[in-house]
Amino acid sequence: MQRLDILKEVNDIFIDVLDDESIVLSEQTTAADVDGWDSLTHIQLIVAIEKKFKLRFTSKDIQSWKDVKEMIDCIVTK
Amino acid sequence: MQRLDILKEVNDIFIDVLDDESIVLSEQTTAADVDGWDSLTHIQLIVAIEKKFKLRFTSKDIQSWKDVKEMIDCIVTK
Amino acid sequence: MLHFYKEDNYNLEFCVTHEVHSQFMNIFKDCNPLHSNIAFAREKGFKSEVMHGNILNGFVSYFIGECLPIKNVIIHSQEIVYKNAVYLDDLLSFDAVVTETFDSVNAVEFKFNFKNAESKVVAKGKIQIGILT
Amino acid sequence: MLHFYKEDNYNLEFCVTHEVHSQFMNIFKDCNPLHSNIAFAREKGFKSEVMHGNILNGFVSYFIGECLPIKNVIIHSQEIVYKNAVYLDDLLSFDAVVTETFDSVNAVEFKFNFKNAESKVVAKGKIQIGILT
Repeated sequence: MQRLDILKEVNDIFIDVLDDESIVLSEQTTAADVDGWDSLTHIQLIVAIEKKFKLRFTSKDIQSWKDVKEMIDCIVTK
Repeated sequence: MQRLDILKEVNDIFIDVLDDESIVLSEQTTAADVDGWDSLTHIQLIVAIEKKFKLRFTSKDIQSWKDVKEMIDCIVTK
Repeated sequence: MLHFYKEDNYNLEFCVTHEVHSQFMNIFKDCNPLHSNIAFAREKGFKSEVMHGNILNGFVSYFIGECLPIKNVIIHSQEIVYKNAVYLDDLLSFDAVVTETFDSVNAVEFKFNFKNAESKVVAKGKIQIGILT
Repeated sequence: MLHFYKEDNYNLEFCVTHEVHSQFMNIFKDCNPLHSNIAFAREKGFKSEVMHGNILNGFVSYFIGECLPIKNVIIHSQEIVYKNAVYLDDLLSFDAVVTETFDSVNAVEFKFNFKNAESKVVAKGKIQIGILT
């Protein structure tokens, strides 16, 4: 899967979980840029991404991400 | 959308609503062929199909279907 | 669909009183320490006992059963996501909106959310109902 | 994940007694005629008053709060689809199975269903819980 396709899928997950059609992620997006990206939403996003891409992150993976780029890097390597 | 793609999407909806990965629909499939296709499931299937294809059936449409073929015919014409 | 139109919206208020909380535990016997032990709840990072999420589903039941323009309705399905803890005596504002109607099968879909007094969404979800003819 | 493994399953029994039904109406004030008026329920095609679907969600609350190997849990989200009517005094068999575990965020997903004495599925759904650390 290409990075751009992954970004698109991740974007769809954000729209669904945050219930906000207007979300447009870029690789530079951070949690601070997205309204409503709080701790419980974070869990729902991770769960949805793990399900969608049929992979599992470690808690260490998640803590290391600074932006969407690092999340996608991690998805690519799994 | 090609008939085969529609059949595939409808099949995915059946798997999801009936919670049965083993469902393989053909155009000849009727309600009697699918375990658990009862009246409430029927409503859930119709609702899911209307949402997925962004269309609305009439109650007359639905009553006229004898098999999956006639359901797809109807989706194609909407 | 008669009685229900896309974007119709409803607003209600609910309070999670001591009576509601204690009666809920009395009926369903869910006395998990998170709901009944303030020290446990605090140790887990909450400011006091967290109210049962399914109390909110009871309020949803009231909304569907008693607050719609017609009484001949039945719930087909519902989902709820909990976003923030609800505490004793929290006054909750409930908003619901008709998102879709399905005339062919007499079904209506709503989205809803509950907000607390600080306007924080504590839960949100969807309900699909059928109209009984 | 410690305490929870994929395919772990749980079985419980619940009965929708008169007490549960009347107390549910007493707390939540949902006295819709479908739940409280036998003539109305029969006119709509049911054999008698239909029990509130959200009584089943109360049973789900008990399952999560009281029947898991650990008590430090919280419900993140849940969904339920009603498939067949539940009547007064119905004895329900509840089955739940762990479908997925998410170690990175300490979450566990279950699927569940309720069956009546005739082994008909009356409701099915999903729950996601978090483990509080």
